[in-house]
Amino acid sequence: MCKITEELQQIAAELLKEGKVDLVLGYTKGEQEEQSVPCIVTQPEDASKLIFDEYSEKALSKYLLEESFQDKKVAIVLKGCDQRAFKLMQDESRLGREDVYLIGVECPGMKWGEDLSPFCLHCDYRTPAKEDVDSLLTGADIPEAMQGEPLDHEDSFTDINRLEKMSKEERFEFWKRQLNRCKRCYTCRNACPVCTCRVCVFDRENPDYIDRAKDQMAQHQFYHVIRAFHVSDRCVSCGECARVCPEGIPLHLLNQKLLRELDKFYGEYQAGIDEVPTPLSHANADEPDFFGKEGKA
Amino acid sequence: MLGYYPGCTVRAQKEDGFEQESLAILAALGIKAQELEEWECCGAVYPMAQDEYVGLLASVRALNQTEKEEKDGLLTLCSACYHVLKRVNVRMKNDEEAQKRVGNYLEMDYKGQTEVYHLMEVLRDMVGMNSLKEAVTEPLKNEKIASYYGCLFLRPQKEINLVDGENPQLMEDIVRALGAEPVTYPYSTDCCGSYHTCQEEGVSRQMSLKLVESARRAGATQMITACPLCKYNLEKCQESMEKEEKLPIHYMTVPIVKAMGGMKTLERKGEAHAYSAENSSQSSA
Amino acid sequence: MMQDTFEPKIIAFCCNWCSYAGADLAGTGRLKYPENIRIIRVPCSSRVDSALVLRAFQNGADGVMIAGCHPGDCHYDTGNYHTRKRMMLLKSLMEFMGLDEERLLVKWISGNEADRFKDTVESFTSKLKKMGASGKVRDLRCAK
Amino acid sequence: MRIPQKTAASHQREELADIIRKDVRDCYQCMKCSSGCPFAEEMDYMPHQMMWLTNLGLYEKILNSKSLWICASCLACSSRCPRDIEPAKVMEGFRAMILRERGRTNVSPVIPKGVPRQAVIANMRKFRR
Amino acid sequence: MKIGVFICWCGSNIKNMVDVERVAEATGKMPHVVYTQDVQYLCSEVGQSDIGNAIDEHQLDRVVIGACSPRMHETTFQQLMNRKGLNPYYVEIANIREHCSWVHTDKAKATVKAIDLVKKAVAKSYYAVPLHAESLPVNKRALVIGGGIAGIQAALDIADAGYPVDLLEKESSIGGKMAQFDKTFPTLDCSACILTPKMVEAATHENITLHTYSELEDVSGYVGNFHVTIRKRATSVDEERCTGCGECVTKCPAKVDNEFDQGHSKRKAIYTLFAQAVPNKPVLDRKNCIYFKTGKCGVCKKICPTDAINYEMEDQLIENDYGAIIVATGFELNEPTHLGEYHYGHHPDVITSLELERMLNASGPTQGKMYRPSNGKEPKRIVFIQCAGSRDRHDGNSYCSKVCCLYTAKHTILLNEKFPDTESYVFYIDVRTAGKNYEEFYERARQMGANYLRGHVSKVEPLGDSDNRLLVRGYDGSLGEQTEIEADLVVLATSIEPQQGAKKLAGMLGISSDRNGFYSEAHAKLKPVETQTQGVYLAGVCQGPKDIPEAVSQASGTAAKAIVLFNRGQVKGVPTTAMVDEELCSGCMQCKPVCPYEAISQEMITERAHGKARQRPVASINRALCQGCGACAGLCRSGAMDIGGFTGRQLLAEVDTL
Repeated sequence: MCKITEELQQIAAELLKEGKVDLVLGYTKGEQEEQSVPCIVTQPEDASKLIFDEYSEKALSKYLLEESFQDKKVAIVLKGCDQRAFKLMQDESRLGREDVYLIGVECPGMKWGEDLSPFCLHCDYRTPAKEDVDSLLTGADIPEAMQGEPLDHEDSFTDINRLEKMSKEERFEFWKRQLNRCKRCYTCRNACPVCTCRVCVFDRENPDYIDRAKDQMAQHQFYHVIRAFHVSDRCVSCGECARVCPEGIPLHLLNQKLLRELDKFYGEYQAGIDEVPTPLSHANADEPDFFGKEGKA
Repeated sequence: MLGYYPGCTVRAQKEDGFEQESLAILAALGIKAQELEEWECCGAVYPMAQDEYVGLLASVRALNQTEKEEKDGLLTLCSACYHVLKRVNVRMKNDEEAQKRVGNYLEMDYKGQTEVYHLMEVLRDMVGMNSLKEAVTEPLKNEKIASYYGCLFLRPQKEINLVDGENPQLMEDIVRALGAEPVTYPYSTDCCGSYHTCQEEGVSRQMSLKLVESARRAGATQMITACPLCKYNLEKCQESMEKEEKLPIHYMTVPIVKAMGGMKTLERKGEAHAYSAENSSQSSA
Repeated sequence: MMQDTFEPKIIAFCCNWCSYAGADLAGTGRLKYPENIRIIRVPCSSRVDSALVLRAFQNGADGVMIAGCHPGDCHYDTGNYHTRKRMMLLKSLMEFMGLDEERLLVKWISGNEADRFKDTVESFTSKLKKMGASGKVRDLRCAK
Repeated sequence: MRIPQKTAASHQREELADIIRKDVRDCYQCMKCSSGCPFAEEMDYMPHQMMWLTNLGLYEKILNSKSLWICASCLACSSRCPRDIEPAKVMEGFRAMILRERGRTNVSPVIPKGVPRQAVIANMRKFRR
Repeated sequence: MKIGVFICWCGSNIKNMVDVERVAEATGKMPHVVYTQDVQYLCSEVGQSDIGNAIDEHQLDRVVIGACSPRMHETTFQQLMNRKGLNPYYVEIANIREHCSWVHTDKAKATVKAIDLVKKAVAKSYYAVPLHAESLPVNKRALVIGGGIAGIQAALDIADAGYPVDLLEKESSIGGKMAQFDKTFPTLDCSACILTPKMVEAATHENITLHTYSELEDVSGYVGNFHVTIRKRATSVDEERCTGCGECVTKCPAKVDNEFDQGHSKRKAIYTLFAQAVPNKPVLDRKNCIYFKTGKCGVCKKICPTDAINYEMEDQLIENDYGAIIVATGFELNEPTHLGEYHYGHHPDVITSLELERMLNASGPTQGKMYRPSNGKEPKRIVFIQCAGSRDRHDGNSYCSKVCCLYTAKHTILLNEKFPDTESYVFYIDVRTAGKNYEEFYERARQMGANYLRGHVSKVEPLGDSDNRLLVRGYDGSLGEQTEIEADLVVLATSIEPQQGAKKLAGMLGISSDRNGFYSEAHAKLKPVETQTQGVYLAGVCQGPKDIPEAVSQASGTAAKAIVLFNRGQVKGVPTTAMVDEELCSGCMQCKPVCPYEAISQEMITERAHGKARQRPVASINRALCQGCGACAGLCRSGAMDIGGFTGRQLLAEVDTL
């Protein structure tokens, strides 16, 4: 058992025993060896179920918005990206800091199939800042690829570069192949820790932006463009959206592409680390004008 | 240890003593400078055309060489070398296009890291006016000295950044430190006629004469400069005068050497400095 | 053959204070431009969101134009700064997805630039004529 | 003077702009350049007139002027120009145009003995490419 | 829902290019459309009554008009709706004239387009919501920031209209820059003679409260309802007790440079700004006071007959509510030390125009005598340099300071009158005399002997002679020659600049500055005294260089704006503001920084869910501030934010019809 898991179980047991929290939200081993799943522990003796490993990918912070977590004192296990999401929810008044006990964990990098997730290779915020959490557990076994400087965006999301080099028609065909598999099951939206609207715009009947019954390319395009937009500057780069897609659509490339553009033209911004407002919530005269005389319009 | 860039003018006019005196003054004041292992002519003119890069190459080589030799900066005496080296350096610091073009051509990555110094700058910033004053053994009590900088040291002020280009006081401060009286005179920041001395001799003679007359009217007993060409022009315009009518024109080092007790004294002091430096470096090793 | 008869459909969102007024002035000055454009009045170009633009394409628009005040002239001070930021992103995303981003035109047209309005409509129309009909984002639900 | 039918061609104006990267149109003729030019007495066109000829596109007059070669780039004008046009740079631009086109100027450099080397080199570089 | 569609011919303007009957017919088939009609002139009496009758007859509740641009007649039709008891936002206009009949040449295509446009308007009207403008009461009290001539004028005008005004001044006396001047152009009135009565009037006016030695600390609120905190700095002199006898000033042993005289005289540490200061009570400058520096002295306290000196006095914070704020903070003069070629700061005989102004002033440091600061002798030859730091992109301000040409002409006239044997030379770039009687004034200056030389001076340098005179090196464009003058005194026409604290104040008031730091008016031509922030107005040089009459008329303009606001008694917002669907809003407040009017704030609402009452945040719109741009709605992810008259649903309906 690794050091973090050991300490985690200890803390969870103590918190529950002392009645400091009603429940602990963390991970436990799934049915398969290479799978960890969210788990809620309410009794000190169950604390031994909790683990943290390189398969603990699910962003837990979003559960806090659910009705069953309201009016309860919750302890939650957060790795870097998840803590960013928590911070953003806090900044966006979606939840308060008071009733939540944050157990920050050092993230060893999550698996992405056989390999390490490109998000993790690019991440320079694996571990939440000490002052942002109530307990911080470190000592993860860091794989070699995760040691040293994180990769540049260009080097971690190489698919974006590849796509950019294609012709327009090739790109269109690529996305057509990808998006046509979309069933609009909304798993990506549901998993995303920054998709935190009270009522999602796609669940509204009027205006009917999307017809759930229609399985059609334009509908997919609409959904994915707007989703990417809503996430863009607020993305905490956890990689959940692409990981949960049952069809394996690389839809994270869309918001990562937007992030790259935002960084390029308006300076780097990391949601959940840098202060709000996020880049799309402000604009000023000094920013580049693409649509003036010389613009690409 | 500073790198030292003699430049062709100063080297060619060795018999003037400017170089020898300058290095002796610095050595006596504890400043060490060593000639670069390799250097070539700076080009003498800063290329003003914004789309030309060839003119930058020679200077960049010297600046880069200074860094390679791990010197603390590059010392130069000649006005033209100082002007060109300093401006090329500023350009290399700020112009990305120049960095790219010159870098590709010379196969080096130079971005203006080296600092360029002139003798007067070293006296002000490394020695200090108080130390200079302390080193004066024979104050020049009866001298009224007019300082003439020459355009190359003054403009463009933003790039050269040596003195206030319209109201310079550095050489005046040195004159004060030597116990002499600085003279203020009109036209002191005007041009002496520069290289027109080759082409339109009359033009430069007339302009230099205006300067000399102005200084004389203001009561100067001598004029000093750090520019070989200015010195040449200021002297040349008085060629036809009787000896007693002439206003003596000196390199700025001449009164300094005199006030510090002459070359012999300076050389002795310099050796003492070198000896103590060697000793201290041995003891620390 | 097709190109000669093809009439593109253009939906234009025009800011009430500049471009809409510019279009009015083009009318007052009896300038002539192709009939393909349909103008929707918005208080400010920043009122337009990506969903509206996409919906227009879904709905069969061959071109969408968003016209606002010149940067620095916004009636509301900063609206067009938001527009250019948001629309730059939308255009790069469209480009990235292989959609015809050039079918989305963002243009600054002031209230006295009737000529600029006319020129813009003319050149955009002829460009779209050359490009042909847009099929990539069309929503069959909306087919009439 | 009658303004000729053809003033400087746009490619010539562009060439100048490329070399100097300054907009001479900004000149409002305050004459500060001419008031402080130490060479003014020797010039056929004053520096501010050179700027004006530039604006009017009368490049021929400039290229044939004496002033172009009298200017020694002392930068007194450039350092004081309230419009940041840097007249010395504009003059240098015209000299560069001549040198680039012909590789040399009509002036043959004189090199007397005993002149400091910096003057010799500067003089050569002004008249020869 | 019953919709009536009316298509206007506009005489032949529409009818010639659009088949209006076909348009009416086509739109008549749309759902909810119960009545259609084409009319020759809808905007005419007849047209209006046609619509009115149709509304009555068919019980229409929405009206769609196909006519000229809504920018033309929208209000006409909205008023008609009002008269008919319908909400004005139930009328929708399709622009089939400017956007259709006038710009097209093919009648068939134009008719198709017109049908589209009217259908679009009908679709939009399906989703129309009734809108009302919010109105809020106005606090009928004005704050004027800055007690110079502009501020005094604005305060007097508002006070005369019967409304209370607070006049804020950071110095110890009102009067501003004008109090430092000797005479005023073009009439040569004595500046003090015309200013002092106004100062006294302001101080004694029953509706004006003076806050001198005070600065703005904080502003919140909005038009009609500003809440302001003023910091009144400690004067160390009890205003109530002090009689202004001046004993303390006479006996104070600490002498410092007098800023009011530009350093050409000394004042005491306890002092009044100038002889006619209002209020005429001294203040103690603690930085220079010996008691405050060493703890010893206390002469003023000992000598004061009314025991008014209070060393323990502290800054006071005064809070007040105002309906309107007038900004009249004036300007500063650039100190031209950065223009090295003019030797200012290196030679005492190079002075600024304001220094000369003080010298010429009979109550100034020399009692109106001219002297050379270097040796006290009377100058015989004076050189004026214009645009010293103005119109200078290289090392100054790129704009024209506007008043220098005239005050320099004034200086030469005064010099020639008072000291006939002095010579004046003026080096200029252009002489600008746009203003009533200004050209004549310039003429007079020349006639009286001033020598104007067209050319900018390149250098002023000491001659090095025994008299310590100066060599001015210029150019005379008329002679085409370099022209040098040996001068006794050189006067620089320095540049007018915004106050140092202008940016900070702008931040507090939510107004913007232009690239030069002057405050920006709301519209360069039509709203020259208003700002982007409603209820905040601009008077005087803080908005840009101007002369006294301009500053005074602008001040009266701001007063009129404030009086209009107070008379109306309430502020009416625009009806088409943003609105929040609280059901959808999660209170994320991403919209807040987008709003240019700071109209969005967070509010807690209570809602019952799962049997419990819970508080949750939502965005809330201040409808008095919101101008309805919709930048917030364009950003809102959930669609909770919308704009009245341009709701997401309405725009979507328009898109969908096309």
